[in-house]
Amino acid sequence: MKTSEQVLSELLAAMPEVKVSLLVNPSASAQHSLLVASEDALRVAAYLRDQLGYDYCSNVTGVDWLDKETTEKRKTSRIVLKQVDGVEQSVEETVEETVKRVDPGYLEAVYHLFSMKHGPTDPHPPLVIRMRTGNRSDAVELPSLTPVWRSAEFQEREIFDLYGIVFRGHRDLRRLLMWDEFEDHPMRRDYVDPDDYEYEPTPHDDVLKRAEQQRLQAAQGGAL
Amino acid sequence: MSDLAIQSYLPPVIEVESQDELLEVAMGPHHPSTHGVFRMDVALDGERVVRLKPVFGYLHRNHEKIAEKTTYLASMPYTDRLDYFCSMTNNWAYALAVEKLAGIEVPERAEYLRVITAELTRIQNHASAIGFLLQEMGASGTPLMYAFREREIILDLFESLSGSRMMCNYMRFGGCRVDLPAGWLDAARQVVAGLPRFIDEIEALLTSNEILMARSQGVGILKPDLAINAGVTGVMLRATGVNYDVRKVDHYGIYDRFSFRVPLGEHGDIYDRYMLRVLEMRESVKILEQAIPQLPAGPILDPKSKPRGFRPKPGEAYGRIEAPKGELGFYLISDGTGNPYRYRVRPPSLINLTILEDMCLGQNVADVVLIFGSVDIVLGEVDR
Amino acid sequence: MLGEGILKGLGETARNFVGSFVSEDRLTTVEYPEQRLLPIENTRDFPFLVYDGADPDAGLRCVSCQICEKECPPKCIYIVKSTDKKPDYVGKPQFYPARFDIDISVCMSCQICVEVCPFEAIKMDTEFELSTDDRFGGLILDKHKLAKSNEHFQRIHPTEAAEVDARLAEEKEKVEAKAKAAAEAAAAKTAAESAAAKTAAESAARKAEDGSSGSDAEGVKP
Amino acid sequence: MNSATLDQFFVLLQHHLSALFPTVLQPWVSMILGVVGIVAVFPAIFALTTVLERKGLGRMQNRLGPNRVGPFGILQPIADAIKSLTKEDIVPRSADDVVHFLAPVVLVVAIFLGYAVLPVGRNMVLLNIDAGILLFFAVGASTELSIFMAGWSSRNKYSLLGAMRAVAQMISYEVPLLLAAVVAVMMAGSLAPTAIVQAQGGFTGIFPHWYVFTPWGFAGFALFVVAALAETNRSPFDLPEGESELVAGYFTEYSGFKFALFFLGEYLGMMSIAGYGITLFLGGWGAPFSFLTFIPSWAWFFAKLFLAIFFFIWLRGTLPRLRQDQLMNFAWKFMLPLSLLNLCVAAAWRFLGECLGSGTVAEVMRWLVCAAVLVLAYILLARTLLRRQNIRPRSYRYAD
Repeated sequence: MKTSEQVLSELLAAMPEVKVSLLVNPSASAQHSLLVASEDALRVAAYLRDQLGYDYCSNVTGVDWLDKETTEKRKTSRIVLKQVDGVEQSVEETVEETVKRVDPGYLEAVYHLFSMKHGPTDPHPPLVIRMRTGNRSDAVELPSLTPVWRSAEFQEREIFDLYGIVFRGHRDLRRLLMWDEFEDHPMRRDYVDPDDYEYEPTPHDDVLKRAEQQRLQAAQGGAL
Repeated sequence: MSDLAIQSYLPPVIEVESQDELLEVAMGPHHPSTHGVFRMDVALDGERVVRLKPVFGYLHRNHEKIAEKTTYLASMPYTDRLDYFCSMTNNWAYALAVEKLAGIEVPERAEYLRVITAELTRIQNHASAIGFLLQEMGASGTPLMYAFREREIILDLFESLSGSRMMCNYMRFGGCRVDLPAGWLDAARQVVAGLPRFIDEIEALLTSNEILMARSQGVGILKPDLAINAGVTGVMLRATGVNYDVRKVDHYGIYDRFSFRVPLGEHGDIYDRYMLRVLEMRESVKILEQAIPQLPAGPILDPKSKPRGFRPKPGEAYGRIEAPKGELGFYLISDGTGNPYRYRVRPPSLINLTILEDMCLGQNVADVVLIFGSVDIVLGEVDR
Repeated sequence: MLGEGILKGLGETARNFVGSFVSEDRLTTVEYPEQRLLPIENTRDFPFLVYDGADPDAGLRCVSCQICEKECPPKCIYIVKSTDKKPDYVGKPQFYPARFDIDISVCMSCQICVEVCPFEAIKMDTEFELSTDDRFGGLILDKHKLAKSNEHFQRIHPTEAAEVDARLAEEKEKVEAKAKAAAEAAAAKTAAESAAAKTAAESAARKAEDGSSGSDAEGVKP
Repeated sequence: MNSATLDQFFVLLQHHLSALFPTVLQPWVSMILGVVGIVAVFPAIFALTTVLERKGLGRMQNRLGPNRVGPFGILQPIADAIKSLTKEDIVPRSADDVVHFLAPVVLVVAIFLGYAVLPVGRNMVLLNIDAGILLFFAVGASTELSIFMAGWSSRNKYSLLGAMRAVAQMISYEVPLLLAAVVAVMMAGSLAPTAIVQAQGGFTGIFPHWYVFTPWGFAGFALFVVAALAETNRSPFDLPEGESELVAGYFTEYSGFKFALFFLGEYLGMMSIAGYGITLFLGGWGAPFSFLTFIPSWAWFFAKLFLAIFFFIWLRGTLPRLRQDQLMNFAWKFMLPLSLLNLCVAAAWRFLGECLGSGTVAEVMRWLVCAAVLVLAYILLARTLLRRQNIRPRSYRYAD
């Protein structure tokens, strides 16, 4: 079976216009992955399944990469007008300034593919493909690969549930593990646990009473 | 890319005369045969199933989040609790993924111990799966009790090895936690010698039973192309005739050294799944008979691995094994700290349920229970 | 195919029916409170703290290093370190836990605390009849409920206890030998240089002590 | 006390006790004593059966079974009774409470009525009427009503499904049950249970003339047993209460004493139908060997009853359950043709007996011919049905 690099070159040879790049995995496992642009993903996936024999999508999962804030010191040179010896001159001057750069975070969907067609005769490492959303708040749509691999059906629902990636074209995108009324996405890195896990607005008397009290408190706090 | 024609595999649509006359039944979460807390929202036309939606999450505890908040080692006991029937194989899959991530070698003796415990696990899992399937079929627990009698003996072995019957927490990154206690190998040899008799007993009780055949042959048929596309693994997949056993595909551990065969079904129905479990038990006994006498002396843990302060280099790895229920994979991303950045379990139980709807539609309500039982799931793994 | 399968199955159940009367080892279950299964040596359920000697307070091996508290996966251990020190089994002053609680309603018996403990201070018990009528308080075991003697440990896990005892004895011997050598050297020095080298002897003794504490932390658990 | 007095012990007891009353009241008292006897004895056997069933199943499954209450757990039924009597009686809010209450009562009453004509020993039958068998089947059929009452009134989907299954199943199996019983009636030439038992009374050598030892009798008995299992909702035909599918079927919404009544009704039904099976095919109260006739007749009846119950338990411990459509197919496509054929064979048996005359050769000939017809029909029918459903043993291939 082919390595990720070979798959990449074959893909690009067949479909030169798609945006696919190789992400190198530095760990000992050396399972490199292909980063696929979301608009091309469905085509790439169908090609992988039908032409390259990756008929089995084993694992589908999400990863949350937070906004990365990097501070770096930069030296910039600029020309300033200065009074030098009474005459105004433009002088070059180096200024050191700290620049804060925020790399926007994104959500990632990772698919691990194997080939059953080539089966036990041809051992191979997983082919990993990844898709990234634009950011973590409003541009969280990705195309669903469930039409290509049915095994992604529940796993994409799970990602939607736990990470909040919206899979376009999924036939039944509902929460899988959390209940339907749940609001947050608990697997996100910045998810804040509730104080009291037992506290849920359920139709039990004392809990309802507590919920009412909290609501009143909140209202009073708001008024103050 | 709307012009793209992709062949998708979708569940069939069952035509009904009138949507109003359907009987909507919520099977579960408290139902005798949902193996825990699991719900199927079923719409019945008479006793024929026309719609089925599985509902998960009653046992959800966000295992993955817990694992991302603790160290690599501290997740090991939690893996026991995924598929609580097969803690040994869960341990192995997790250890394998970490070993891939950090490039740790496993000593030979530890590999043998892993194979022995994993195959014992497979036998007791398959035996209980058959027992539960027959329980669903209404056999008042007799096959289940026979299976549990045998399982009890195997669990005794696990207890004297690891200290616990079900929550073994036995494997470590780069080996196993403790070496065999005195006399364990003889006890294991005795247990393995008794296993063929037990399998014969189960077969005498069930295999040629006409009622079992009538109930299971031709029921819950799964086609191989759908099975592959839906990522079904394990016995479910091989019952359709697809030859795919991760032990043979990935050659993980030291499975190369043993001669064993992979039984394959043909029809992909419940009877094939039942028979494949029986045959796989026989193959596992074969592996055990080879592995126990060959067990070499030596260390059981890679000397470089340490219990505390384990920090693999940044990167990611996906490791998988053939667990009794299917392909169990762990996907880990390390950011160089002591906790995994991303920890993901690929649960075979959940993914094998993807096609539950496809298999059940158009069948009888009594068959739904059977089909569900033949998938062999554990809710601890489905919901995580 | 015409009913033989059913007859075969009936034969199998009949065989087991008769067999359960004939051979007792067929029966999986025992009548529990009256009959008990033989204990399996490696069995573990909840942790306990080992103490040497007769006094649980004085002989507690735990030095309150809080490693187990950090490593415990479900975080069921709660330790408060003491402010003063007391001598441990080699006579070296160590901290001790002012408070050591384990909530066994949370504990999942994973044994990781035992694995990470460098002082052989926490071990797994085999006591399983722990039901109480107090859901919240009754299952939090404090230091006194947790402390069990080394003899108890030797009784429930003989093999492991023997290994641990041998290792500790070796450790103690090493420490004592070192201390003795240091003392002798110091004595020789004092004899030779009498009052003049008083300060030097003190520093040598301090050095010996430092060396021993270093070996203690590293050497107990390979 | 000689064996004849022992045999008639209960009859004489009833006679003497009723003689204490004025003559006008005597038939009434004697009747009431009989009723009290039945109402006391059979529920007692039911209590014993529950514990024996649990212990027997336990032994088949290599367990001990109940062993806490009393020596060897024999007092378990008393504990169960106290439990079910003290449990809360829950009626679903939307249930039809009158029908919900009536259903178990109707069931138990109907089942008890069946015992009126069951001969449990020589001269030991409450109502010796000529159409006894007819009465039993008529009363037995009315239990379906109570089951449907229970399923309908509970307003539970599982109950309703269970009740629908139960009614379909019981109506279907009524037919082969009756047809299987008819052969015995035909041979004995009477519908009275006592007459049928007496017709099986003689001995050849040491062996009795039970109908089960003839080809048509054996086939009729086998068919009767299968149909009886289905009538009483016992494994492998326990679909109406199929636990793994329908939770508890038609009595899902019953608790406490009403549930216990259902339980009682079910076991009493099982025992009464076993009693009729014994009466029709196993020689009723007759001894199995001529040299054992000194043992009282009622002892033989109850011994046979316990054997029958044990057989029911044994089946329950071994067999999985059928599916609804298979159950129906089995009744209409297999049981019905075979029982019809069995009727013909029984008629032929009688006819051949008259044609061939008596004599060992003729007897053996008659036996062989009848047996051959039945076995052939059984094999052909079973083969065809299984082949049509594509059910066969399989072999498996391996990949290396």
